Amino acid sequence: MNAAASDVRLLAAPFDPARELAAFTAAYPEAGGVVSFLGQVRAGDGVEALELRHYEPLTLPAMRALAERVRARWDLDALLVIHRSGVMEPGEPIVLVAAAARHRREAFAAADFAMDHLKSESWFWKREKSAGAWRWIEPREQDFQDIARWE
Amino acid sequence: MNAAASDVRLLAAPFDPARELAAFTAAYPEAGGVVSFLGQVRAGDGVEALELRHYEPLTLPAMRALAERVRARWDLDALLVIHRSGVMEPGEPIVLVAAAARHRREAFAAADFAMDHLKSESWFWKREKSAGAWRWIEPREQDFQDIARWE
Amino acid sequence: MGIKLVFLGRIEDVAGAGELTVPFAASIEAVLADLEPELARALREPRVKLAVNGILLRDTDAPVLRHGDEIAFLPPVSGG
Amino acid sequence: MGIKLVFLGRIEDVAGAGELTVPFAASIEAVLADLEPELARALREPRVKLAVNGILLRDTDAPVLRHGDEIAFLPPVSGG
Repeated sequence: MNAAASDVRLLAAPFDPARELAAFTAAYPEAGGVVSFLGQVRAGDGVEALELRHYEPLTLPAMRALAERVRARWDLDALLVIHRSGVMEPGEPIVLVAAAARHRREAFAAADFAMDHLKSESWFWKREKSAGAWRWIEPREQDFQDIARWE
Repeated sequence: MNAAASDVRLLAAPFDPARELAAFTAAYPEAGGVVSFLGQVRAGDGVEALELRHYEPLTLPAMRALAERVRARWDLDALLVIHRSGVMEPGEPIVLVAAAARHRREAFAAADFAMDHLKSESWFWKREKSAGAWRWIEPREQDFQDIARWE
Repeated sequence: MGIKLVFLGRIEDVAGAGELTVPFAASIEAVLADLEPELARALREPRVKLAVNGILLRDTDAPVLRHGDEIAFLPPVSGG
Repeated sequence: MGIKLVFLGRIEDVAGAGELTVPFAASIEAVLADLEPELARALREPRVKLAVNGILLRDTDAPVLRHGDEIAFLPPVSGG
């Protein structure tokens, strides 16, 4: 029913979001629009580093399953999901999601949905380093609210 | 109240969206997320070229006014709006909107709102060339529906 | 100096040109009255907005024109 | 071969390591009973999910363990 291509990657090393997005966009000239979300480690919060830990047997399969759900729900030409793991510094990209679609509204909704579910359901555990000390980040109430928008 | 920076441009020549987006993202490392929309001339519809005409005294001032409204409505670190005019070929970028914000939801909403209003309110007249003949594009009912979502 | 008319979108096709300079007349109605009927009809359509010297007119505006003014005729903009 | 335990998120801090291999026991309850009480308590928290060999368990699952099995303890994932 849905021939959209998905490109889902879990990377342990830095990536170049502009290059990834340019390649993605160029590959789907029949899509009228591409919506992307880039999340990066925020500078200026006193956070010296961020670490994302994953559990190999679950994390990537779950990301792929989410991509399938997104493709089934919206009429896309293609979906790109790239997520980092490991230690990152302020300004470094964490996640890039891009949805290419014939219609703008589908692309926005698909990228928005993918981000909400990636953030709240993905098998990533996050800790931050501030003043030299690492601290685990707990789940946020906001994420449950974000998810509830789609139900 | 809102110190967000806006970069609004109306260009008569091609631009490189990946380069623009990379520069924009790098300039706002304190933003946790950047949502972008890139619209390009669709390939594969039999459209040989697209032309966007504008009316100089109205088009750019209206784009700037829209950017002000977006900044006033959402808490952004920065907003980028680049729009082409003139003749474009399939695959060429038409419009790039990017919103950088501390919070993902603000960035998504701002970019989505900006696109809905750019498409339906901006002073652009569009014609397409198919089988060698140019044809003006009329307003779409979908655009009025898109706008109504925000009221 | 006359009055410069600017035609946008499909009105350009009706006018056969993107711009036209016509002899001075003191009101928009007087300018339209001197045009070819088909073009005048297209310009009077309710959905066509007008701008004088880059300022959009409200429906109730009936400005007194001056030599060298520019009137733009703006049909509904194209969709997404 | 024993049983390999994998600790994610803040459970890693409680355990003092990301992984631990313990002597074989036939059930998850038996594995937990042999651990230090503080760690066992953290692993039994209702919000901690379990996976055996990469397969997430439902609440009602009580699998019979085999030599070399890997049990992962998954606290709630971090937010946005």
